[in-house]
Amino acid sequence: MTPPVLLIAYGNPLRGDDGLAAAIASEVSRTLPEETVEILTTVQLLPEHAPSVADRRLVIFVDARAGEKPGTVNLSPVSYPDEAGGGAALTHHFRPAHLLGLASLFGRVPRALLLTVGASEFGYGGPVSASLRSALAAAAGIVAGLSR
Amino acid sequence: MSRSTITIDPVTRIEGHAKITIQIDENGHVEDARFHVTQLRGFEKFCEGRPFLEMPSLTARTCGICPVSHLIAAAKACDGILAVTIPRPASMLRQVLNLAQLVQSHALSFFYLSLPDFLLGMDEDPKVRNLFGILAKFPDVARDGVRLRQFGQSVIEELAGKRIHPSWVVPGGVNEPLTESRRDAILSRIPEALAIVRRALERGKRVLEDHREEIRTFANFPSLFMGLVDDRGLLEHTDGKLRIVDAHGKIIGENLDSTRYREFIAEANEGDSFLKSPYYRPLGYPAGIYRVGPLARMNIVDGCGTPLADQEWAEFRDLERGAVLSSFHYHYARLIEILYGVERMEQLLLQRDILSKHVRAQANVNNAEGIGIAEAPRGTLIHHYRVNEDGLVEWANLIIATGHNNLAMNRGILQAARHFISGRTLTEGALNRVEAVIRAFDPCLSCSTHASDQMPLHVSVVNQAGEILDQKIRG
Amino acid sequence: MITLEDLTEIAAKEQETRSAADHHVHVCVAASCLSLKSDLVKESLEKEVKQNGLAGKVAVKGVGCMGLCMAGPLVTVGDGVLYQNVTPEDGIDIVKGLAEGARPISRLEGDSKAPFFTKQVKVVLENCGKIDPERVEDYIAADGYRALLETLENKTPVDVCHEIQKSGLRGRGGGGYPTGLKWSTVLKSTGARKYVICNADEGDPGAFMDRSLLESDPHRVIEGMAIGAYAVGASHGYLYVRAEYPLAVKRLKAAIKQAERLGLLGTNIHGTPFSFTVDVRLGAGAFVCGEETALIASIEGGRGTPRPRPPYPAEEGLWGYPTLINNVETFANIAPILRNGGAWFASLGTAKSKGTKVFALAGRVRNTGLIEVPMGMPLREIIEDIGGGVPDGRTFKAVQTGGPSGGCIPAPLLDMPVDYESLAQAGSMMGSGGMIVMDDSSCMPDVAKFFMEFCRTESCGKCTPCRVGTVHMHQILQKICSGRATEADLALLLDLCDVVKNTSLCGLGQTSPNPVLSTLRYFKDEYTRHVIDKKCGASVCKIRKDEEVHG
Amino acid sequence: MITGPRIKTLTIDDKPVGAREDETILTIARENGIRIPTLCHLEGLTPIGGCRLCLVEVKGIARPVAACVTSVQEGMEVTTDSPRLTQYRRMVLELLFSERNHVCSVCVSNGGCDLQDLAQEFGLTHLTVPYQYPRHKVDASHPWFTLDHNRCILCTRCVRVCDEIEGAHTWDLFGRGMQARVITDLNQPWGSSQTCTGCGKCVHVCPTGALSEKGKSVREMRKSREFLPYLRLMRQGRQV
Repeated sequence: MTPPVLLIAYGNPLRGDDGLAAAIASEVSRTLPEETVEILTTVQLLPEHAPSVADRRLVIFVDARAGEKPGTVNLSPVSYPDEAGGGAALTHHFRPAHLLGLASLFGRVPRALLLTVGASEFGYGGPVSASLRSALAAAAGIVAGLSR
Repeated sequence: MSRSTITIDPVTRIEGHAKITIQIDENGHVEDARFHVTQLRGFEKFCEGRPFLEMPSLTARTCGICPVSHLIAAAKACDGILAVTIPRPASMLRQVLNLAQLVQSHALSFFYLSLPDFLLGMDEDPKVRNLFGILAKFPDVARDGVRLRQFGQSVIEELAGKRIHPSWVVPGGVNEPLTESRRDAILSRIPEALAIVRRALERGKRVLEDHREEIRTFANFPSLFMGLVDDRGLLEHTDGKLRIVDAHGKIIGENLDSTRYREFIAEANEGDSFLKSPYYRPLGYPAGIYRVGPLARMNIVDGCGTPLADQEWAEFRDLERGAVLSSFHYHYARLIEILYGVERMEQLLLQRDILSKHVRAQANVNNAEGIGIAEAPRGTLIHHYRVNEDGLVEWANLIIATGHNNLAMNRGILQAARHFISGRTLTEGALNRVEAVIRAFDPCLSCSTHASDQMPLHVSVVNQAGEILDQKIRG
Repeated sequence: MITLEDLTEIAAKEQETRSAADHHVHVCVAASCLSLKSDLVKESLEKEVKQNGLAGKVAVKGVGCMGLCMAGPLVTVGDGVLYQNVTPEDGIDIVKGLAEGARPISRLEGDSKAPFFTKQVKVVLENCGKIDPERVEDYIAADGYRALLETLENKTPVDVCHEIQKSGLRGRGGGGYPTGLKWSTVLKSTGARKYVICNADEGDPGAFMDRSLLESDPHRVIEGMAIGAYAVGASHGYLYVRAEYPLAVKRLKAAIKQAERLGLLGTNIHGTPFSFTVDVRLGAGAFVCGEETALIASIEGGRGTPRPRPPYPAEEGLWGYPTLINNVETFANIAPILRNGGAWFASLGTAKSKGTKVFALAGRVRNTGLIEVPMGMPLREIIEDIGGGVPDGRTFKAVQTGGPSGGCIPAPLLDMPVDYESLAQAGSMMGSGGMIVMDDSSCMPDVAKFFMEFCRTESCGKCTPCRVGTVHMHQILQKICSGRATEADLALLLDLCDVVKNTSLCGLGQTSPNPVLSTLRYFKDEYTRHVIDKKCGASVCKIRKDEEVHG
Repeated sequence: MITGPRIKTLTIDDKPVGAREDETILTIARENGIRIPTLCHLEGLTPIGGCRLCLVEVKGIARPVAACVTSVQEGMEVTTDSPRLTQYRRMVLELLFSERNHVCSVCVSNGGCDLQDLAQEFGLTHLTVPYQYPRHKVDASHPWFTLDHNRCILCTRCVRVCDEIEGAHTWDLFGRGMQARVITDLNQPWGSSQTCTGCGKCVHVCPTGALSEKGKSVREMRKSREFLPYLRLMRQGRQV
């Protein structure tokens, strides 16, 4: 049985706060059973993830965001096409909306949410900033709540 | 109008980072065009002093796009140092892995990177001219693309595990035999993959009709072609010997001993690029310009060796009397190779000894030098190591596919620029066509230089005084 | 067999020769003055005496360190006249002056009544500058070896330990462990044999107490060791001296031979069952070999690395046998204690720190050299009175004590007494006696960097925190001093200090963060200036211009 | 009269335990199912207390002590886990990783490495201290084994097993501080060693990929240390 909820945590854990999504995912995996939520952690979103997205009850994308105030947790709906339009580039600029768009090829497009956490340190190495710990816990709580 | 330079920096929708400079004379005619790779590669230096057994894993990290090709070339070079012939099942398993890599890489190149140009038009707005434009207009095609790539990746996973840089391929063979269940899992996915390729081929051939001008001008010139063939002269990506044919399709180098590649390949270093420029030594530089990759492979072989691909190959070779010269046909050749790849994988997986436990030959250092040649999706990949008596690498040289094609790509850009660019105008369509020449070769620059992220395309026309006359920024 | 009477006889004979002369000229021949060619001064004096026909009238003698090393070569005539910065040519004038009725040469004369001399109390250094370190007879004439023989004659080992305990003497190597207690422990420990080791692996930068003592009065240390051996039941001893002290080694070896010749070392000393022999072992220049377990490993022929304690050497030391290990100055205190009694010693110093302490006074102070003061003397007296204060119109900033394991004491604490507890409370330590005075031209992060570099290069490499932690700490200090450090670096430095201090295997690692911690404690503003303003107040650190601007 | 070692009682993590006086805290903790991380320690070799990972807190002693070399005492109250100890152990691991060039992805011992296991246990994905990137050569002169200083953590297990178990004392240490490294014979290439018996014990006690068997590719080197308790047992048997 495919779990009804898919959590896609993306970002590069080798680049500071970009590993925030993965940290949230591992926190969620501790609290929720495998049957409820499937967790996919990846460095970047890829078109090949589209088949896994289709036919879920809910897909939650988790991402660390530069440019947003560090520590702010933001939850927004995702739809395709989004405001930014269809979108041009592939690998590095592939957005959740894109994946949702491609998911339509493989089944029902699920409800999708994007949870972002504002972050500031994206240098090589270095763990997730200590100042983001409470945001991390809050985000994991929100994800867990949505998944139930 | 004074002499000026157009720079396309970086080129989009190729893997990696490069820029194109187009020089325009006083009359607005394209005078010269160059393809620069501007990032330094240091992998050969890393290798020095390390035990040769680490080379497959180490060099596979040259590239996140096609680590498998490096793994195989490196392992073969190490086989040479061990002086072993690896067991037949190991050889077949390496072939399956290499083909899976070929399929997924070609699928990326064709469906994601090139089809938008073909189906939506070279002149279409770049905001729409992408995979999502395809999704909107041709959803079935988009689905095929995603599925085919997924197929290739799933085969790699079944064989070598989930990691991006698998350590399954080792000097002397592979480190674990294939299990029956994994074999069957792969086999079960083959029919769908086959169906996708056949649909793609039909569509691809129809596309050709609409691109007569591109076929005529996209790096369409006589050159040599190089690649591996098996002992019957058939298509081969993992083992075999090098063959070189000329523009007439005549074999001028046959059964070339890979260990003596330096006798027929020389490398020129051009000042403005970190990429080496290899050429066929007997003809000198630049007359010895040759091409590698799917087009070259189709031109050198006497057939593919699988039934469906053989039919397509025959049709392909009918395009021209000698070798097929237009680099636009790289796309066509790529599709035939995907078909071959899926068919050949099935053939190999049905071999009775594919599940054999004898997948590795053990030996000590027996040769001070090892050369491994494999066909990466983009063309011939050469790994060459020299080790000391303890097996520590003293010197390493990697010649990658994009390097072989460097001279040809330069000429192709010049040709296309002359045809599509006239001094005064910087139209999107013209620039895109110049870029599309490069994309036809599907160069992998992260591999040739270890590039980082893509950056927005920056095109500028610069006069001799260095003033920017016109510029376009996109992305 | 040598007896007390023999000693008296030797002393009397020595006295007799001495009184034959009218004038006694002493030339310092310890390393510091020797390096300024005091040997040539002595030759010149001897030549002049001969040429002026004063042989027998004027006695020229090479003696040990007189203390005021900055003014060497030093020469004294009789009790009252001190000559400074003497050259060989000056020998002519000095001898001429003596020939003309003890006329002092005023241009050479120093003030022998200066506080530098009068404020000192000499117990350990009592013979320094007075006796010829190369002649055992001279030592005996100064009551040498009397304590040993009297002890053998009148005291049991338990008595000796009691006497030492009564004196309140604490280890002078740095730790300040009660010496009598240590001796009793070794005495109580059981073993087929026992050893005595004298730790003369003096390694603190700027410290030269042990070296001067060994060069000036080697027999005193040997006598202390022999008494210690008797007290704990050992029959063999090792003097572990750094190979960088060739003169000390030469004089020690000569002294051992002389003592053996007289039967002061060897079997059945003084006709008792007590036997004691001493060997010199050279340290190959590793600071960590000053750590007792590393020192023992080195004597055993192994790699000089420490091992965790317990077991302490008192129980399991050299070759696994109970071993008494004390430093040079500690052993040098033994003979006077036994000669004058523990109570006498305990009357010197403070309640918890008894006796005197030898310091090597160095750095930005007028009178640099070797001094000995009673425990508890205020730091200000040492620096301003004995040391003569900071020269060149500069102001005093801090004094560094305890070497790389110690810390810096700032000006506001100058009135604190110098004893084990006070120094520790101020974040430094007594250490072996290095005392480096700094004025306002010193930059404290730079000072910390200097000591950290020392610890980094001297780490033996056995335990992770010391081996790697000191490297990182040094790099951060380098960053601070070049204006490249951030506040995060400073925080990391503190983390590393904590880890290295609390997790290192031996004292070297455990105390290596001390110079950083103590300078941070008293001179935090200097660190923040380097880190935030990118400025070095003392203009010691070279901070690049562009960084200064962007800072 | 019984003259053997006396029995002491103490508590480890509040659990009362009994021990012979010649036993260490580590031994007793393990006997009672309490895990203390170690790296330089290996049962059967003389403990040295070098790596400092096995630090534990003992009530009444300010500094943590190394469990592998600290004998039990009557009434001792030992704590094996605390935020402070975790922080210290983590930093010790960080220091080890920063010291040499531990690149797991191309290491023969990837997946079978004590250092890597500990990093995983402590969730150590990044270092707060900078890498030192020293330049160390590989000694592959031995016909069967390879020494890669880049992966050595100076635990000296090789030195001890060679000296104490094999009796060859081929290995030793050279240099001090961060310049320290293991050497064979008098700093000669391993392959030219006159004393090495080629037994391979050093390779198998090595916690990382510093010592490995030739012919092993990335992720293929697995260490087997069963011989150590076996040899010890056999020797004890002979002594009885």
